[in-house]
Amino acid sequence: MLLPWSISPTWGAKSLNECREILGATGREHGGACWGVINERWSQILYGFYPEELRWRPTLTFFLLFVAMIPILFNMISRRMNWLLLVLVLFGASFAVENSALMVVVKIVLGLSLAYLAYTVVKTDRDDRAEQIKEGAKRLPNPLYFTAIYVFLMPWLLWGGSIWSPVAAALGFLVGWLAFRLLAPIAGNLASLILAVIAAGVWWLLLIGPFTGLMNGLAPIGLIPVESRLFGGMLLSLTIGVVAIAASLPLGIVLALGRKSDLLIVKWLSVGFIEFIRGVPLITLLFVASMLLNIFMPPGTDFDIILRVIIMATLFASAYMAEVVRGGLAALPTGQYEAADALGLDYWKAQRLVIMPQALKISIPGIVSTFIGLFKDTTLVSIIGLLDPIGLSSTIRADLAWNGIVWELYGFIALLFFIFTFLMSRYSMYLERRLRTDHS
Amino acid sequence: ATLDDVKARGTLNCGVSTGLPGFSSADESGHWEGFDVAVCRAVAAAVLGDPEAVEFVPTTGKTRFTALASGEIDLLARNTTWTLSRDVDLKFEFVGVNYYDGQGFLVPKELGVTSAKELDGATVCIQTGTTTELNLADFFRANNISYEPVPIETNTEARQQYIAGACDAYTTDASGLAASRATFEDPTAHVILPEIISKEPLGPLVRHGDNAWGDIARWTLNALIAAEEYGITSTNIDEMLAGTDNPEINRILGTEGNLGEMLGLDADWAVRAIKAGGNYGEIFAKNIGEDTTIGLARGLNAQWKDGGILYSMPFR
Amino acid sequence: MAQTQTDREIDRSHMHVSDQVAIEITDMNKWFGSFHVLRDINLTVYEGERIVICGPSGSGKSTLIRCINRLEEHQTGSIVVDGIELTSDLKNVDKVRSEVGMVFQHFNLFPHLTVLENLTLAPIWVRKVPRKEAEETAMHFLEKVKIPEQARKFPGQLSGGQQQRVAIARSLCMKPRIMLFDEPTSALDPEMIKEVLDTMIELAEEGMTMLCVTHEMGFAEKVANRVIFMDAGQIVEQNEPTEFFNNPQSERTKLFLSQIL
Amino acid sequence: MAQTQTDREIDRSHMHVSDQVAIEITDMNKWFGSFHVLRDINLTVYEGERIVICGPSGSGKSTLIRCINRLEEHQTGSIVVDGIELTSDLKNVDKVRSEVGMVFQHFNLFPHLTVLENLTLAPIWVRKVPRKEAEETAMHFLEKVKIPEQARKFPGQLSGGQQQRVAIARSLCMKPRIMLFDEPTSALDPEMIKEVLDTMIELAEEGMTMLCVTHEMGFAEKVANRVIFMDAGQIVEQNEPTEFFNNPQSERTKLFLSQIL
Amino acid sequence: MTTMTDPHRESFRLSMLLYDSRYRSMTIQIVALIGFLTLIGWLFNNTAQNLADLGKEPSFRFLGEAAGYDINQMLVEYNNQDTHLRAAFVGVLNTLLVAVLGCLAATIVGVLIGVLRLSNNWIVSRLMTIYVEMFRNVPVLLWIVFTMAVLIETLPAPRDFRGDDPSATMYLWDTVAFTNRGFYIPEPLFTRSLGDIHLFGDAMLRFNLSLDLIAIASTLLAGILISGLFKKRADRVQEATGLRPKTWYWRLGVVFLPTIAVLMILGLNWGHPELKGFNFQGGTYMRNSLIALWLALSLYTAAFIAEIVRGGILAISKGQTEAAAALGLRNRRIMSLVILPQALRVIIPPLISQYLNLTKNSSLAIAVGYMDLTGTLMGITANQTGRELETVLIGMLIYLTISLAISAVMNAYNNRVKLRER
Ligand SMILES: Nc1ncnc2c1ncn2[C@@H]1O[C@H](COP(=O)(O)OP(=O)(O)OP(=O)(O)O)[C@@H](O)[C@H]1O
Ligand SMILES: Nc1ncnc2c1ncn2[C@@H]1O[C@H](COP(=O)(O)OP(=O)(O)OP(=O)(O)O)[C@@H](O)[C@H]1O
Ligand SMILES: [Mg+2]
Ligand SMILES: [Mg+2]
Repeated sequence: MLLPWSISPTWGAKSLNECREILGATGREHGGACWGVINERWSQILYGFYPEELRWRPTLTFFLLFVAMIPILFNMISRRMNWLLLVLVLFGASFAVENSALMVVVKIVLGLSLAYLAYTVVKTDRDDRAEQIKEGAKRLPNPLYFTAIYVFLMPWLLWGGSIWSPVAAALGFLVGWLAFRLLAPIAGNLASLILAVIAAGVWWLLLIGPFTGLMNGLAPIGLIPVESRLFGGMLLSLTIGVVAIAASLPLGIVLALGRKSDLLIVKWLSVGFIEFIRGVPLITLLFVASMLLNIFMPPGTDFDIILRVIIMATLFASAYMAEVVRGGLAALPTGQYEAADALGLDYWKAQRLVIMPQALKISIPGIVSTFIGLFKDTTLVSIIGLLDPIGLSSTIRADLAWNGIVWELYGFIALLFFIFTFLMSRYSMYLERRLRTDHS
Repeated sequence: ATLDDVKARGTLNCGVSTGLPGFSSADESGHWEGFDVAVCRAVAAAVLGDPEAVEFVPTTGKTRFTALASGEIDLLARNTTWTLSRDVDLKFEFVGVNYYDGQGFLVPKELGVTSAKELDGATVCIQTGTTTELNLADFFRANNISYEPVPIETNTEARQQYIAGACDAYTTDASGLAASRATFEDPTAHVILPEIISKEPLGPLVRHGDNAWGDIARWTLNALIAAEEYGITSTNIDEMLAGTDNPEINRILGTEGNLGEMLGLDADWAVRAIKAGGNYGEIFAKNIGEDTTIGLARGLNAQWKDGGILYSMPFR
Repeated sequence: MAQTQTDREIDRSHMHVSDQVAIEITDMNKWFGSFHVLRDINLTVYEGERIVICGPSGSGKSTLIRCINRLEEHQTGSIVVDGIELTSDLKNVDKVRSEVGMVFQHFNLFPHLTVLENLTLAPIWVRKVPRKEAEETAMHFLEKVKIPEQARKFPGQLSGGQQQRVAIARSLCMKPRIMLFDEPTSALDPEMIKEVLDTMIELAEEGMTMLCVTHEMGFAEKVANRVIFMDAGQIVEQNEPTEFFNNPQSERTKLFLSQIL
Repeated sequence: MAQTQTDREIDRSHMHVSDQVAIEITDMNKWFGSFHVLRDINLTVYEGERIVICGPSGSGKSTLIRCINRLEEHQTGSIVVDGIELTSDLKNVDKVRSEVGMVFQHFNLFPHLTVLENLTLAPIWVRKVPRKEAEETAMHFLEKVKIPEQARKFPGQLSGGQQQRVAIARSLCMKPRIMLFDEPTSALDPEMIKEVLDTMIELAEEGMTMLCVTHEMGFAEKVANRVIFMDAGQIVEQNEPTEFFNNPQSERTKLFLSQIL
Repeated sequence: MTTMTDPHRESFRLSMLLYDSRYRSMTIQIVALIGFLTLIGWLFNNTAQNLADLGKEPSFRFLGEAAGYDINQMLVEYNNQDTHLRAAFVGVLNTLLVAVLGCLAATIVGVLIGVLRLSNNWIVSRLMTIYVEMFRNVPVLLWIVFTMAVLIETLPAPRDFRGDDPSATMYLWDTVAFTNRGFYIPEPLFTRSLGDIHLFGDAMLRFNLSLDLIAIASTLLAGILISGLFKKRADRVQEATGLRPKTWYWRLGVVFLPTIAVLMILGLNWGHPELKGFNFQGGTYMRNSLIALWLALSLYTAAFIAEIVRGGILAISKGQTEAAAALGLRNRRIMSLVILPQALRVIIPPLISQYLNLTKNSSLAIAVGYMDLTGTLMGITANQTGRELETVLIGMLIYLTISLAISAVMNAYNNRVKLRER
């Protein structure tokens, strides 16, 4: 029943009526899908209203996302392979941009480094690795650097605007780190940590404006800005999902540590937050995003709705993330804490160098599941009027040409989600299996 | 002030329906069209000089008021009924009426129903978050008959249920009914019942408290209506700019007087607004008029001179 | 136990105890909740001394040496390590911990780091040694425990004995003046016990101050200056090894020795 | 391994093998998929015999004894236990299983039941013994394995050695005529091995027919009538223990013995 | 415990706030508390100021005003002149209804599928895998709108039942009608009904309780208790003699016979749905929104429950089965005495968190127009009165209460059955 329905020669139709005519002409008045709508609107379901000529940007963003995730997700890939992939993606992307003199140079540079990396990959695979290690052969930088850069690159690529805003935001961390480095010997760790946070805060709140202004004056580099309302479809779901998960990770870690802490107030604040968020449906949080968040902010602030949704989704995800990380922490034997203590590492160093790397690794399957859940839940934003794939499906049906189309759209959207989440869940299962064997 | 914000931003944030055929819908490249959309474009043209300088924010019945109240949008042009409580209690300012509507019922012909009073026991589809559900409750209570409400979020879903026979009747503003009926496979198999159970003056609205901005929106709408009254169309407007012997036209077009300046705009604000999509009549005809698939008659929305109640305040 | 003894003879001349005090524990008491684990502990350890602590399970041996680098907090009395008193002042705790190395029963290596990284972690982050220098030190100690070739492997890829030797090397990399061992061989298969004990004997030969909880009496006889017997949270008896084994004073000690020998 | 030997001397007079056949395995073969685990096994066990099976890992020892109470199905040949042939007839399987007790490497106690409930479960549900009687039997066997005081605890609250002794008692409660042991001590800490072996030696003294997969050669020497050496799915050699250890015939046996002794 | 005695009695220094473990935790906590209070204060301040600017002082008076809208499905009586609060109560009951129905169905389907997935039959286990993957990997909202669309588009409308040659017919001797508005099934009526009692007079929570229902329920309950006594007796006999008497027919009898008798006494007959006017009248009417929501939520959740059940059974190691088999226990007994008691411990906690999820997901009712709490209080009420802050706040608190109640049950159960270890 489903199969004959879906095999239907309506790919080229421009409206539902045209579909009906085509089907009528082949003698199938009833039954028969109208695929014209997918043909015409598939890119909209993927990108929403993102300007067509700029769609290479989100595409590149998500390719790069994959590259940025590699060092975290697949630790069997060598550094060289990872950098090779990155350059490959960039090289491919450089063809999507129209040729200018600058682009030609970029292409040549990328091409050359591609060739060099490919050569070294082949070479290292052939030569004895142990030999190289003994000789102290230079390793490429840790690909996690790119992951860190990506955190700032992604919003810039998606939303565009001056390059100096993400750079300035990143510099805030640098300022904080420098402050910490300089102050730690003088003021001690905890005090300098607080001061570093303050320094970074000062930078972000006060100095970032003048800095970007200045740099924009000096070197106005930037991409065409794209308003977030133009985000839609899968792009919207992915953006909300990825940004919220990434942002919720640090928050979740803090909450998890808070929940495990023996400081009663800190513990109860964390528990209260986590249980509150987990106790209410996401849709109520989205109502808060759409109806209340601006009321909570100082008069005059106006986050756009997508940013508000991302904020609430982040809070939502962080509660779940906290539980995942807590599970990871619980799985670590106490001996690890004791060994770190005995070596003289303080609390934060022990967390950063010993505990978290292990706990997070154990938590990756849980994080992936949280992401899958969140990604699926992003469809709820259609209820507050955002045009995610489901929201778009009703917008498309509001078009006179397609008024009345149901199954084709739902089917297509379901398929898209299925592909994404199925692959991710398979990956997380694979990880779980590997973690199990790793441990025994 | 909103005007400064809009100018600084360079775009007008305009709330529209997520999708209502003829009133607002987006095509595959994300270009918005429709009767409500045209109001946004006219205001954008008047204020910013570019009818394309609009960010359309799709809103649902639920989210529209918060979007406006929170400043996320500058203007809400989404079939919204002007009522006292919305004006006073929700703190909004309706700048006029761009469509005089009333709530009606759509039923399949084969039911043989000729009056809404015969709908005792019927299942009625209704969009939530609107005045319609209150009207509906009032109507059935007043006539002491029962009904089964089926609340639905969007027009497209309501349509789906109605067509499949999951509701006996669909109630919403008559314009919406006509618009929906127009897209049915067989529009003639459905009738709109004669009872119009409410007055639904639909119009654009802005927040309370920024009267200058409200004035701009109000007078842009008036300019569109007046333009039709005085025969200014997007095609002949350039000739008329050369000067006419009707001082009111000249004042509208800014060739006489300083109305634009009073509004805080330049002299040919109205010219741009009219050029954006034509005068009221042109907009109506192009989006929902009888020649479109929606096929609405002017009815109440004809100019007062033609027997309707459309009446622009004088430009003076 | 025969297989755990080595054939080399320890240089007993080093065993002469210096009169510099390394650890001084005075009237120390500790409770877990209402359970009195350690009672009135008085113990002075001189620099270069090698002390073996034994006693039945649950007698508080682990707790005692964990108090010395403040993995546990004592409640009354005082512990002075290398002139620094262990109080709630965190700075003192940090100082003491970087003077005192500790080796656990279950090695507690960091499984996500290579052997080399395990060894350099603390020197780099606590002692602020440049990485290169830290790695050199690490390789030096790895050679000392005879597994330099395992530097790039992960702990999970090593045998238990190798892991324990890495754990010892990791402590040594911090150049501690005192080493604490908490049953370093009890989680090991018999064949591996020997290699770990050999490593420890070598350390002893170099004159490191050592406190070792162990039931390897062969080791005690060979290297200890003093054997301490604990029971029910108290130090019941302490003596020079040959005396201790051949001529135990208290009944409890006799009973205990009869069980384990 | 020295510490696993007991000082008691086994009454060797019992060791005289009766001529009643307890288990008769003839030309038995077994495959896992295409992997031939057991090849042409022929084995006769007489009542009261105590047989130790040893051999390298993966040689099929576990599989062999699991075939005897049909936790695994054999494919060709026959296995007759106590006169009952193991076929796909479920009734026979049930009969055999209630005659044959089995003790596993990992104890496999039921963690949700108390020790006493673990012991009485099968008598009550399989043998239809009244609870009171079942509990009396259970306490009797718990006393035999020297932990009557643990009856009301849950398995998770016991040490490994205690758990294994409970597992032995659980099998005994079914009053089996044959006991199978699959490496009963290999998951235990050295101190606990002794207590479990003691229990097994006691059983042996009472003349129970036993098949035991183990690498405790001290145990084999002390109690076995016969030691069977398996390799690659075949019985390579079997002999009386002293002969087997001092004078192995095949090369493979020699190699194996040189590794483990 | 003894008190702390510090031999040196240092005088208090400011740096001790940070570097003395006794004070440090206090310092951190106080800083955290101050930070938290500042944040809360800041939010409150902003909110107050914004609301003042909008001229909307927070007030809960709207709850007492007439709602003005109708709700199609109400478990307690309600009309559009009742208050918003009453409307919210109707919504809460609808939420609970779909949650309870959903949990029941999801458990049954989920357990079935989870067990079948472990089946040795390749085709069956594969089919179940497909089911699980299909439902897990597509957003629940999509399933809800999809199910609704299926119901609306594939089932006949009531009007198709009309006429001399209707294109649709009722089933089961004209007692059941499946239409795209919902399902009409017979409804139990009692000729000698005992009537209702009215609880809570005129208060917001007032509702009617049917005495018939109470009578039937208490008979059934009594029957179950007596049947429990039979089981106890069987246990005792088994303990004494070792043999277990067969009692299942007794047990069935005491449960059902008295109940049937009570039904007869009350004069049970069935009210059949009949097509009258626009709709079927009589009988029990389950709206398509309820069915769609119920189906979609329970099928979706069932996929997760299936995985939990499967995991729970697999988690009980093969060793347990083998040990039990080696003791001579039969398969059925192994399952009931060894595997299930252990598997349940593993299954129940995640199962209950799935119940939590289902309950929270029921708030998506809004997508199919089912009038639950989100649809009434946070939907129409919020929209008609413009009281977003108040309605969302109340709504969240209600959901939070439900969730916390479920978690409390979970924790209580968990603590009761936790395996004892040392
Ligand atoms: N964190 C703790 N909380 C409560 N009681 C503890 C804690 N740690 C240890 N104990 C108890 O303190 C007593 C002494 O423990 P400790 O580990 O010092 O003994 P031990 O002599 O090292 O024994 P073993 O030889 O078994 O390692 C034991 O009874 C133990 O149960
Ligand atoms: N269920 C099974 N399916 C497939 N192969 C199996 C299965 N069980 C065991 N094997 C294989 O059969 C061979 C014999 O296994 P068995 O467990 O009998 O060896 P063993 O002699 O007991 O070894 P060990 O001393 O390690 O316990 C091994 O190679 C094992 O991998
Ligand atoms: Mg200890
Ligand atoms: Mg085996």
